[in-house]
Amino acid sequence: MPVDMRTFLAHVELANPVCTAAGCAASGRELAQFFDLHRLGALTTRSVTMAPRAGRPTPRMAETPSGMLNAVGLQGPGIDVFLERELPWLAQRGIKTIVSIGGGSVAEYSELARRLADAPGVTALEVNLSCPNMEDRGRVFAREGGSAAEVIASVRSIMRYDVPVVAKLAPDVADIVAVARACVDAGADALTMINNPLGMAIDTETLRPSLAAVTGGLSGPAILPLAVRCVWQVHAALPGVPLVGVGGVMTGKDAFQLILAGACAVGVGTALFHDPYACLRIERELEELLQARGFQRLADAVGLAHRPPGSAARHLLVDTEESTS
Amino acid sequence: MPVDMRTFLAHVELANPVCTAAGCAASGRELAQFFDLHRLGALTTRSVTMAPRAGRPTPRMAETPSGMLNAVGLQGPGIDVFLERELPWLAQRGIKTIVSIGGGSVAEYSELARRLADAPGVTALEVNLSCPNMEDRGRVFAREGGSAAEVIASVRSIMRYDVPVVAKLAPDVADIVAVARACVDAGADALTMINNPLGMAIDTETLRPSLAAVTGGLSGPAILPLAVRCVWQVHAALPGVPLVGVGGVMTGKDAFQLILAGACAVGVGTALFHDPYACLRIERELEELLQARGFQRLADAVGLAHRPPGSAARHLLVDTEESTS
Amino acid sequence: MQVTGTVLTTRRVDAYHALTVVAPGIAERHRPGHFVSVAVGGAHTSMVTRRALTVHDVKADYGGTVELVFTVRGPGTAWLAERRARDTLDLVGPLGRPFPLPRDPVHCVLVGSEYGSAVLFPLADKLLERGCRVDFVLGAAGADRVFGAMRARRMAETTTLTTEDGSLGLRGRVTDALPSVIADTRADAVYACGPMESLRAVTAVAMEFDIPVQVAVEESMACGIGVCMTCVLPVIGDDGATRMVRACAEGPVFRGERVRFEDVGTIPFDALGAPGGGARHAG
Amino acid sequence: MQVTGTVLTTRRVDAYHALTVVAPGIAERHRPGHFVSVAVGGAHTSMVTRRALTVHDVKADYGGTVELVFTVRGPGTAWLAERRARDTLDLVGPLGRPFPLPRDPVHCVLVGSEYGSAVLFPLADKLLERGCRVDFVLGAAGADRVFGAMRARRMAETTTLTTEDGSLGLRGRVTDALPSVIADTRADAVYACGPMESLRAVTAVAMEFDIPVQVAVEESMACGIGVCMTCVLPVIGDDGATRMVRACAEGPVFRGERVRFEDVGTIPFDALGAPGGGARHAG
Ligand SMILES: Cc1cc2nc3c(=O)[nH]c(=O)nc-3n(C[C@H](O)[C@H](O)[C@H](O)COP(=O)(O)OP(=O)(O)OC[C@H]3O[C@@H](n4cnc5c(N)ncnc54)[C@H](O)[C@@H]3O)c2cc1C
Ligand SMILES: Cc1cc2nc3c(=O)[nH]c(=O)nc-3n(C[C@H](O)[C@H](O)[C@H](O)COP(=O)(O)OP(=O)(O)OC[C@H]3O[C@@H](n4cnc5c(N)ncnc54)[C@H](O)[C@@H]3O)c2cc1C
Ligand SMILES: Cc1cc2nc3c(=O)[nH]c(=O)nc-3n(C[C@H](O)[C@H](O)[C@H](O)COP(=O)(O)O)c2cc1C
Ligand SMILES: Cc1cc2nc3c(=O)[nH]c(=O)nc-3n(C[C@H](O)[C@H](O)[C@H](O)COP(=O)(O)O)c2cc1C
Ligand code: FES
Ligand code: FES
Repeated sequence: MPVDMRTFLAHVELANPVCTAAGCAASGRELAQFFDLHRLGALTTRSVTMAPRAGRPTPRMAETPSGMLNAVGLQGPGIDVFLERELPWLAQRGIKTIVSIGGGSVAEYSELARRLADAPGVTALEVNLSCPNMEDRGRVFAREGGSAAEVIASVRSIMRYDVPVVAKLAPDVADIVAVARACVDAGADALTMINNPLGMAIDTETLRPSLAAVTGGLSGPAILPLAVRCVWQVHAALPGVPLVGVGGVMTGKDAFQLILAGACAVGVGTALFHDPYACLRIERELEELLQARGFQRLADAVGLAHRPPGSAARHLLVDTEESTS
Repeated sequence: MPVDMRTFLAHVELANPVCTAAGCAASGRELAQFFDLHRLGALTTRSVTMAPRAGRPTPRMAETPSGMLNAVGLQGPGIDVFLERELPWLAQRGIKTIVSIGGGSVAEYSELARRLADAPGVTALEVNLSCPNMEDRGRVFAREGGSAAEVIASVRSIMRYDVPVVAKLAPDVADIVAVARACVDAGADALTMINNPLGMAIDTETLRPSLAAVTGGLSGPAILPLAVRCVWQVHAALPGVPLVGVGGVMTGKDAFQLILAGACAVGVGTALFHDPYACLRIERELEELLQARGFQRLADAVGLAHRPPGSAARHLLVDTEESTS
Repeated sequence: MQVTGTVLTTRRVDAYHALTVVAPGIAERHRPGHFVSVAVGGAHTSMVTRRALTVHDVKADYGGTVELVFTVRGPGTAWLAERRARDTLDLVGPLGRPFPLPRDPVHCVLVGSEYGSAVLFPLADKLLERGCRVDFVLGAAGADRVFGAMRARRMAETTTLTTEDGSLGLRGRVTDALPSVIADTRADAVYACGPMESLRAVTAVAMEFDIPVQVAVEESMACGIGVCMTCVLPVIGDDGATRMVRACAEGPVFRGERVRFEDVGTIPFDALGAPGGGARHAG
Repeated sequence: MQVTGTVLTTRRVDAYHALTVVAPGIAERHRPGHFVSVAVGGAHTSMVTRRALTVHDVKADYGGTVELVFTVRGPGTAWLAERRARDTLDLVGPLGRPFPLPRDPVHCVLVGSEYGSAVLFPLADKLLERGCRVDFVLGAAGADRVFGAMRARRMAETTTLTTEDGSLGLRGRVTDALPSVIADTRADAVYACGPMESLRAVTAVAMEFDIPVQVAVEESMACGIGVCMTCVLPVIGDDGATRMVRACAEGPVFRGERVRFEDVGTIPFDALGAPGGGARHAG
């Protein structure tokens, strides 16, 4: 029997939990050459900024053990072109689209929200809080509950009530739960975890940093244990908040770990660089894993690893009840 | 020509920069079966605690992509047995020994320092700040500059002036430089970075956390980019402070990255689990890399990647001067 | 010691894979009960920990070979199963504390479950050399997982086989057969290897007969050389105190009655250094 | 598309390695200038990014094969060099924008440096099919790194070889020989592949002769399919504005005079969306 893979991101239903991660699927058209984007849980856009951005100089990439560093610097066409060309292309095709936004001040995030508030085709708004706050010496919003909350409160007040606002958090903090709580208190309907922790590599031939930008974001399987831990901690503290688990998901098993930790959806980033079909494969593998373990619904697996050891798994109890009735 | 591999940890000279990382060489005797411990830059002990500790239940280990999680829980015999049996064994053999200490309160760290203050054979004292502060709801000292500084100030005031006090920091903070600065201001003579970031894995068969302790410390190559970044940032901010780079060092090239980022010594942990001879191999590989690039002294490579791009490398200028004289 | 060995032969033995590896230094120093740790995944692998495997057989060919017998569990053993003759394998060993051997030519029952049987054959060789009588009890879930039945029959006075599904020998577990074997052979000692649950039951039987039992335990290991402290289990020392000891360094062989099997996977409250209680007894 | 291809043959060609891989879907859709990306390291590798390689040769055998020619640079290409016949390779392709072909039977000079020559041979085939005249200029640091000299001689009207150490052909670089080849052959167009510095110089020569030049650039790539934005370089668009465009999606083939070679590795201040200046021109 097929598993019911539907999931809810706040009140928005997704056909399945496997989404692309922000900034890892360009405009959508690139992946559409490989498969039908309707098969995604949702496509998350790159983080759209007010002005067009040329991004950082190259080299922007360095491979690290089971991971990679990137310093793209939010290259993108800016909100005008996004609204003119990128979003309509997705909207016309009815592709579930989580629009990610990035800004350098509360005002910029708010302006982006305003521009997107009436745009058709915004399934949810993801607020990338891993951007430097230009009004606080470039300190990243996600590093500090207060400024993160300010952004979320403003964006939430501007966006239409029926579009969930999702705060995207980074693991480079002393207490991820505190930042998560601040965002939820400020009105975030859901949370995405994790953005890239900051890393660095040095080229031992040139004796210089491998990236032109010196430091960059670490992604890929190396960070999966950090993502699982963040999702676990936040789900334990805020069990009612929908979580999108992101970070190092390469297989259905990786996605399953995040779901058992408490994520109701997962984002796939670096895996797309290796395998353009990664989302479809991961979704299939996840369904097979659920099926093999007797799950009838994905929803029954969300956060299941939190149940006290030894307690019977709900999904199996349901099975028994049905077979004895 | 062989490279001069000597290095200084504050005023203490080490014959070479490659040390074992805290908690990864047990009592020293285990590795001594494989090679002569005098060939280490220094041996770092496990973090010694006041009372003996049985540690955490098993499973204590889970493999992750290019890394592993551990939750050993500072199992060890306690300071009495350490002073009676473990330290003398090392001291009698004249093995350079960095003693690591761990505590649950400022008082406990201070008491450990007092017990070690007059013990022979303490080359340096490393303060493992990744322990839960029992007086602050279990918040880890390293996560907060204030409590880290309190520990360091107290330990520094107790230890003999000629034994360097080294603060060991963890990357799970919003601003590693702030914590580093707080420790240095409180009297730390050097800093070790990084301890394990907190991670987690879930067993997709049992649907439960893989570790009995639920979360655990991530180590191994996966975290090398985090270590390089922390060393880089702290060296940039506090160029005069000696840094011990730790995290994911498996090869001489990895060690070289940390040295170019600003470390004057490196610690090897997880690599020892894979290769008992790892420290010797890494030292040899590092020397070969330095030699191939024309370095005469390890010291000339420390922090070299910080020089402005295009500026001539000091170590090569020296070469030229000598050959033209 | 660390050895880069060359795979000499590979074969399937029912549900198991067997690799013979040329590893002179290890073969020479090997005693029954020792294990080796194997690096898996090759260059640039994402698998950072070694895999512990006991040595099934040691031969003098090519300067010394060891045979490893294993079941595919996860990615590391799957990689091992793909090795072919002439591939190289990075081994560290011999590791651990081997089986203590009796001075006198006593009667010994060797009890193996699943691939745990493998480690008993070099032991049986040594026991026979010393004039001991050897009897085997080998068991597994099904016939294809009972390891070494033929070889056991050739070496031992008697060999009793058990399978849980009844597909070979007696239906049941090794411990269902063990009491009568001990009684029939008037055994003086038991040696056992297999899953923890099986070792627990074997130990209980031996204790009932009041004869010594040596068990080789299996705990998840990251280093195998005693430095990572991940492989611990609660064992009672000569002084009566329970300590969390390392399966790789103090073990893998322990006296069965010293292992607190019911408490494996916990820190017993009375263990030395246990949170709360144990710490006070210490120092 | 993604194909799990089987390695048919492996060979060494001087300093290079060549792999022929059965990959029907890719072979069929391949146009000169396309590249493929190869997964390296096998199962459970720590290498997460693919390696981009141009296709040297396409044959119809076995439903379609592609030949890859490469030099060992780091761990990924080292792994590729160890592949043997019958191993499988995971390829994605064909990728990128191929060389535009002239409508008319014009005279073309094909300039290749190091392994950059490889991509020019399928191009030469197509040009010859269309009745173009083809002349080659191939160069490298030394004789063993000049790729495809023999094949070039068989296909082209003339083949000029250059090496920096003078070990083969003229001493110097391809651009030292290029002007006279263009003049002698009355070339109408230039196609080039090789390191950025070589492409810059080739473009300068072609511009001097006022003939069009198509260059296939090489930038460090993480995805090869246009989604990661790591492979960008500054290119001038039809509207005269400079944009940071993706070598994998908008390239790897560009009109030479449109590439701002001096600014590769930087964000030119006048690029669309550049910090400070460029952003204002946008929207
Ligand atoms: C002393 C000793 C001797 C052993 N002898 C044999 C033998 O002869 N034949 C055989 O088939 N198996 C033996 N095992 C078990 C064998 O080590 C594991 O099956 C193997 O490590 C699993 O690796 P994997 O990659 O397949 O699984 P994974 O689950 O991917 O392994 C992940 C990590 O956990 C560790 N691990 C997982 N399960 C075990 C386990 N049961 N014991 C130890 N470490 C584990 C691995 O070493 C690795 O670090 C022995 C174990 C020990 C401790
Ligand atoms: C379109 C294109 C076609 C190419 N065709 C060929 C070819 O036919 N033959 C050949 O020998 N080489 C070719 N290259 C270069 C080849 O991709 C690199 O040499 C190779 O990726 C290096 O991998 P590595 O593991 O050996 O080195 P590493 O330095 O370990 O690679 C690390 C990472 O950097 C990337 N990388 C490093 N150098 C380059 C580079 N020069 N170009 C692109 N990515 C790089 C790798 O993809 C990988 O992600 C081509 C590159 C591009 C962009
Ligand atoms: C090349 C690249 C670009 C990214 N761009 C963005 C972005 O624009 N906005 C954002 O919120 N996250 C961005 N991310 C972070 C990813 O969305 C994701 O959180 C992270 O990479 C971890 O997931 P992964 O390991 O699956 O890649 C980017 C990551 C990469 C690798
Ligand atoms: C099993 C294990 C035990 C450790 N014990 C300690 C410890 O007692 N004190 C400490 O400061 N760090 C301890 N660490 C952290 C290491 O010293 C080191 O900082 C970390 O593992 C990163 O280095 P690596 O990747 O080389 O292992 C331990 C790490 C591991 C894996
Ligand atoms: S496996 Fe590391 S101490 Fe036993
Ligand atoms: S390599 Fe990813 S966009 Fe070009």
